Amino acid sequence: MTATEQVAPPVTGEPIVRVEDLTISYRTGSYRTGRRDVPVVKGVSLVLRPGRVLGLVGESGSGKSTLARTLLAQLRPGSRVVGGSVVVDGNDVFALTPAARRELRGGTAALVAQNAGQALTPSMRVGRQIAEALESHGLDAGAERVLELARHVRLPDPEQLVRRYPHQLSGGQQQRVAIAMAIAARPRVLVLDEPTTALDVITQHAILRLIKGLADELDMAVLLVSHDLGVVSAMSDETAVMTDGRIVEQQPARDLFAAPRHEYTRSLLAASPARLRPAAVVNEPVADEQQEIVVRAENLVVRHHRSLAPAVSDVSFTIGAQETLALVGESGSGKSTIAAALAGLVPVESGRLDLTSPDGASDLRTSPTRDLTRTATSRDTQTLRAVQLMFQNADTSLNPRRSIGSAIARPLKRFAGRHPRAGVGQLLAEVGLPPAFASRLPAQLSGGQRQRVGIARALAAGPRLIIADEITTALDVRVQAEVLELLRTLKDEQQLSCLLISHDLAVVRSVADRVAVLNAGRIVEIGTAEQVFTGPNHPYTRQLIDATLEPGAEGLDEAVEQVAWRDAGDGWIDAGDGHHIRRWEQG
Amino acid sequence: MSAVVAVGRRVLIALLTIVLASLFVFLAVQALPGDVARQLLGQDATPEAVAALRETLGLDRDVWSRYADWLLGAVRGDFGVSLVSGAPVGPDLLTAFGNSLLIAVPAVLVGITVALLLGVVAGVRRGRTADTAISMTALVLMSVPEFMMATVLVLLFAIVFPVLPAVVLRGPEATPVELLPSVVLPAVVLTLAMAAYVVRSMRSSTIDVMSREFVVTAELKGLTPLQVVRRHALPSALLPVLDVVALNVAWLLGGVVVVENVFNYPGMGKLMIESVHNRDLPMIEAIAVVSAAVYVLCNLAADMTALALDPRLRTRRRTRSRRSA
Amino acid sequence: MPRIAEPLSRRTVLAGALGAAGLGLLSLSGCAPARQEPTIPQAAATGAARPGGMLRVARPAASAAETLDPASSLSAYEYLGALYNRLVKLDERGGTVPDLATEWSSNADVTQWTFRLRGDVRFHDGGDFTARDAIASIAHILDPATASPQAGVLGEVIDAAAMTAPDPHTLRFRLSKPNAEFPSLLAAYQCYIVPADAIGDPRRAGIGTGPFRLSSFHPAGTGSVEAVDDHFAGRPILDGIDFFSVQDASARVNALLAGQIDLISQTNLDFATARVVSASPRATVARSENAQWYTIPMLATSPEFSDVRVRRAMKLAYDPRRVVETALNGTGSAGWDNPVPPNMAAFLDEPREHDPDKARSLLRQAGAEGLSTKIYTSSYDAVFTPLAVAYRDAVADAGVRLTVQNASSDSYYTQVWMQEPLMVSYWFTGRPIDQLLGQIFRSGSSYNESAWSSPAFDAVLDDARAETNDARRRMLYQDAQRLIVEDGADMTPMFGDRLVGISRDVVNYAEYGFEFDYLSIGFRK
Amino acid sequence: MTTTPDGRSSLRGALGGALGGALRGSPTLVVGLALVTLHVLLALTAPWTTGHDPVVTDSGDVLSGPTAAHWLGTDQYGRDILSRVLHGGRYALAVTGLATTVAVAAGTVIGCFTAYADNWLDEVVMRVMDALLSIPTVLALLVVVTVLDPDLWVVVLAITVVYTPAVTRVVRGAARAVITQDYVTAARARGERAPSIVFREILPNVLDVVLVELAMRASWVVLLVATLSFLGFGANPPTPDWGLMVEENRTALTVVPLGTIAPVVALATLVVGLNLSADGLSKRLGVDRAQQGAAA
Repeated sequence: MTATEQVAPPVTGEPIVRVEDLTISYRTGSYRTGRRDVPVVKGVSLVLRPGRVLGLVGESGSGKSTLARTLLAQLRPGSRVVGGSVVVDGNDVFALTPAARRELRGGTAALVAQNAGQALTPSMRVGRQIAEALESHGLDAGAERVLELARHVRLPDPEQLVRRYPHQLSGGQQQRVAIAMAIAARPRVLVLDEPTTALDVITQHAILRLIKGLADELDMAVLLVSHDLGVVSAMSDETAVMTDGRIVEQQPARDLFAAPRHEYTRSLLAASPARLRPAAVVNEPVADEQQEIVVRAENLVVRHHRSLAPAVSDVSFTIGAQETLALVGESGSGKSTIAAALAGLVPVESGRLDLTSPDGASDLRTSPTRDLTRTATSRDTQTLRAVQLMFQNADTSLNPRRSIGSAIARPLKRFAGRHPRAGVGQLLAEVGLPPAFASRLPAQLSGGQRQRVGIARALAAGPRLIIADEITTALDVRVQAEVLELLRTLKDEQQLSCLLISHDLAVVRSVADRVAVLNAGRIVEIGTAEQVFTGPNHPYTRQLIDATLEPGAEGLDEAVEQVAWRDAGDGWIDAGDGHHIRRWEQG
Repeated sequence: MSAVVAVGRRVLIALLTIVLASLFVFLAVQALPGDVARQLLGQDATPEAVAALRETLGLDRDVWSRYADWLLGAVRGDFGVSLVSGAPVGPDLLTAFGNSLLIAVPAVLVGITVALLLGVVAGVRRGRTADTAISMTALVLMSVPEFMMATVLVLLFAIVFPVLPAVVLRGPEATPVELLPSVVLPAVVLTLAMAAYVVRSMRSSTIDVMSREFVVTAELKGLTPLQVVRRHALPSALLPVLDVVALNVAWLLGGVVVVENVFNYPGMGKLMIESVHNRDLPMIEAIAVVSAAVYVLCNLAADMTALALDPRLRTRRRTRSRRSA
Repeated sequence: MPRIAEPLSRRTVLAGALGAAGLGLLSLSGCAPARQEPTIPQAAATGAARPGGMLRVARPAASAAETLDPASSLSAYEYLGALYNRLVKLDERGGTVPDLATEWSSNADVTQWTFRLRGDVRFHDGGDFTARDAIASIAHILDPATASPQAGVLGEVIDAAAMTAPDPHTLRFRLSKPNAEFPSLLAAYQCYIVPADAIGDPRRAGIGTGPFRLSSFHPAGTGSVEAVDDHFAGRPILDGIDFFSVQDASARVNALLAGQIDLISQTNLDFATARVVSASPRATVARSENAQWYTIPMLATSPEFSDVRVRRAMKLAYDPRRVVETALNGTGSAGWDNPVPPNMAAFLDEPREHDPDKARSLLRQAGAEGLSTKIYTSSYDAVFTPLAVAYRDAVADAGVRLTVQNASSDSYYTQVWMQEPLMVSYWFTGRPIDQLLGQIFRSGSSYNESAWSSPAFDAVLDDARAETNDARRRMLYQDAQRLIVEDGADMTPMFGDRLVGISRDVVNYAEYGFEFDYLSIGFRK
Repeated sequence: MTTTPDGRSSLRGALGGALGGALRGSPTLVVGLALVTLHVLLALTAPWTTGHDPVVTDSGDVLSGPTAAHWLGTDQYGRDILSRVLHGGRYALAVTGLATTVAVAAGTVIGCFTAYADNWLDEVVMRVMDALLSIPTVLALLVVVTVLDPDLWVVVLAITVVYTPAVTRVVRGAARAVITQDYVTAARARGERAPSIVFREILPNVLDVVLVELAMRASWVVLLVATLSFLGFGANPPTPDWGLMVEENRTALTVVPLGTIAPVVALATLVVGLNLSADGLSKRLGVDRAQQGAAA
């Protein structure tokens, strides 16, 4: 605890949870290599008080989740408490009898985990799962009480919903069920372990508001664990920053975001995309009439299966030379489908999708226009080369059994005809990796490094257009910043066009020239980044922007969920300078 | 896709599987050296006599037309007449099948139940004494051929301590009640041979499920370990084991040859060996169809159980045929 | 059918394969005997039997199509002797002795035979036995539709019209050519007599004049016979016999060891199994001496063995005594390539020489030095493979290199027999001398497994048949044996004792000439 | 991992990587592989270590117990049991190695291609495989071995016919999971041809499943080969083979217990070794074994 710059928290009521000098280590290794204890939590102390929210931020692997779960006396297999104590409601949780521990779990302290889809038992109706939480603490688990809880967490149509199975619920509904389970026995401590990470921004907003309301109403002490600075900023009374198993800074939230003291906190805040914005604005939006068009989509319709509704319908857009077009929208809005169609991975049902060559460009000699409605198997080499993909998940985008070098060499040989050995080294250098990495396997690289390799692989082909599909979603905020910066630099250097897909408006705002907002397979608004972020907006865009939480945010905007609209036929509102908004009606 | 279409598709696929299996067996038996005519007439038969019998039995016709004839008959429920006994194939096969069920059903009921139970115990108590004992026993049982098991059991319970019959003396004409004492040892061998695989697969599946987030959530709800295992872990842990169970049950009915021969048990496995020996094509075909049907039914039952255990399967629409990027 | 005829032509797919694998675990604990001499009993127990009792017999069924028609190639062999009688039967030395016929005689040139039949015999259904039934039974054998294995042998000398009945108890045969051994041909086990009006009526199958009448019969299943109180030869000791069909040889042994049955029929226990059975408290082994006649036919039409010098070398090269020792652990006697069992009256006792060097030089002369070929075997009989291995080792001295090739037992007699140049095979002994030589060695006869064809041999055989002087006829048969040993294409390395598994409670078991002694077998007092 | 300078890495390298990673620190795997290796070594060196020809008979010394000359005694034809057990390993390992490799290789290639094809071809192949699977193993083996004379290659062929469909199903399942990965998508977006995608992208990533499958199938094949020999469909006498030895000696258990017990112990230890290897591999490689516990 030496490096901690800790300020005594303001005393507001007796602490319900007291963690003192807690050290947890994880046993690793084997018989042969010898077992080693690796500490994952190092001498952490904190207190929780009723009615207060403590936010715990940190990057993955910082130990924040391990710490949080000790409040329910949970340790991962292989972990053990080396020193210190966790006292909840006066009891040392690791000294409890099995029966008392069960009473603690769900009774005194309850947990809401990250992914409710995985945290709910798939074979059990959700009502039954809520009832169980009551039963196990000797409470009335009658149908009426279950419905009451369901209403409490504002589940729509609770009578119907409690009879469903988890998979029949949306992500937000699942998380509401998980919350209902958690508060069923009126616990005094609520542990939230990344409660909204898997959710869309609008749903996230709603869930956070629910939690906040319940915490106040039930006077619970809340520990909110998140890697998302915006969420923690908006929710917590007090914020602790954790890295490498230690809490390095703890302050009232407002103070911490306004004036971070620890170097690490400062670097975190500096990396958040919102802080990158000023740099992005330097990028002159190129809305020039003369500008060359690289990709033109007209009335594009894509359907995954005959029996399904179109995933993308009536989508038109253009991407100019050296321009970055961002597609934003919730999951299922069709943005990845558009990317797949561009890359020739799904067949286009109707509409036009063209790749246009700049005059005299050597790579498209025969005809200036290439038809991108063809799938990859029937595209010619030059077309294949011109469009390159980058993926969201660095873990799965590289073949784990092939070296970095071979991943980059393949497109080099296939498209560029460059000498692989020299080319690989050069490309690695371009993305900021040492050439020696060529012989490594993806597993030997960090997430950020792998994402850099993904970029190098895309560049190896010498493309005209790169498609970046949620490329930073899985990354910690500081790495995300580095990768975005790299992408921007390379794009400028090599004069590429880019289709950026992201659900994170902060990221979009930091790098995109123009933005298209997708909803249910249709574009509802398209314009320059500046136009879209300043408005006027389609209500859906507005909702998205309002729901986005940025570091420093205080509280949650109540207006977000109240927007209701529906499409008003096929007209567009022209807001000028290429800013188009789909007509809507209040509904 | 509507439920009717889905079920119809399943049934069609099942039928297709059975027909294909019967075709493969038909073609393979064609390739067997020697034929039933020679087998029936013995070694001193004149070539003329053999040729005459071949003609009578229709063996001189081309393979495909014979298969087509057989298939048409089978569709109408007529599986033909045994080339050896001259009697319709159906009743004999039915008796043998029934007898096989007599040893297989107890083996399945007891074996699967006990195996699943032991598998769960081993999985939940991973690394403890109970797990070690169960896993080691399963490993040993998997490593000893079943004829060895059968032999040792016969030696112990029929010869050294003659409490059970060593072999079945009455043939296919025996009634189930007469067979009853003889059922014990074969059923025990089958149970042991099969249970080992189910135990191991249940164990690893339990271990897998016990580490899932929803089991952790159930624990953190304050449920007792028994409640966690029974209500939360078990349904999901059973899912991957279903296929293993289905394959084992199908194996049990089709592959009891060794056991049935050791005990001279008048079941389908023994009938199968005899029919292959006699080149009794109609009987082999009927056996193949019954075995394939059992296989298909077991898989269907596994799917149905999976449907009952996993509500996700009940409502999931047909997965998109093309992968989306 | 060669082996004993049909009864042994049984699938043995799994025979000798499954099951008995732990037969003697019980004595495992304290047992590490160094070398024990074989302790297999020499003969079945004899002594006073207590009247009554049901004998339980395990047998391998011929086929699901097996039948009680004695003429058929698919007859259920064990039932036949219990249910029926023949006109004549064979004694242990191969002599022909009375059964339903009391006496017989021929004319001077042995072309006409007259049999005097018993007058006190009734069929199980109450009908009297007369010559008419005998004629019908033999005519049934001769009927091509029956496809009887004995049809060829009898058809050579008689047809249906050659039989007459001067009176109800006299039967006369007019032969198409002389045959001094004709009565012995009627001792074949297809020649059981059934009621004339029961032939072709499946509902009346099983009616005969034998010491037992049929109670039940399921093809390839169980069956039962019960004693006939007023049988002409006396009431059997037993009350009845239960037959059980057990296909797997080891399962039969297990059933015996477990006390579920009293006798294993048609199963020659291998030496090791016999040791276990004879050590059992419930069961023991009865020897049927020289009951199995093992042969190694060399296909005379094959390129390898068409040269008589090669065939002679193959014989000279090995010492049958060594083969008996290795393959049978001494439970048999050396054959010296003479197919006639030593206990038969007509046996020629002139062992051939054993000379590997001579064999080598003969091979050299024939241009087949260092002969290398396959010898086929299968699990059809427990001794086949030991015999093949022992023979292979025995001829190695003469530079003959053989590879033992195991063939599937269920197609052994359809795919290998009479097709591959070299294989091991066997017959049951108990054929009368003329039938033995004529059926298996005569040119073109159906059981001639080596396809050997010798006009000299055929002529000697014809002469013997026509010879009425018993002593001279025997000399001719011995000449025939000499020809087989010297020129023949069949090797007879050995005669094996059949080791029969039997309960220790059973006494007076005897089996020869394809028939049990059903009258005196019984349980110990 | 063997990586050539230009970044090309071989399949062998991938395999070595998978195996090497797996070996580190798994006692189960180490014990399993040690047992298998021991068997391989004993089998390889058998001609020089035993001092007796496994097929030479000696009628003067049958059914002996352990003696100085014959450590495990002799069988009923006077052959040295130790020598036969050690030589028997040669046959068992040869057939198992060949049959398993062929079946797993065939199943792997078919499984990968059909999974990638994901069209009518996939449907047809899987229907055929399903039909083959629905035929009882013993019936299939019996028919194949009876059609052709039983020798080593026929046994290998028979086992291939029986096991290829099962392997195909398992590998296809694994390959379908791989196909959804982005690196396969990337290859498709590059317009790579099917063989390139299958061999470069899919195959190396199902190798872990294939390795486990190989070890597990091998354990079944050892048992199956022994059973076949035991039934008289496998090795030809006097070939020293464990199944055959049990068949030949089981009745002499009272007289020479080692004649039966020695080959059974040899057989069981090899099967245990293969099973432990499969266990260890699946644990280390993270392959879900629950799906693969199906019986032979």
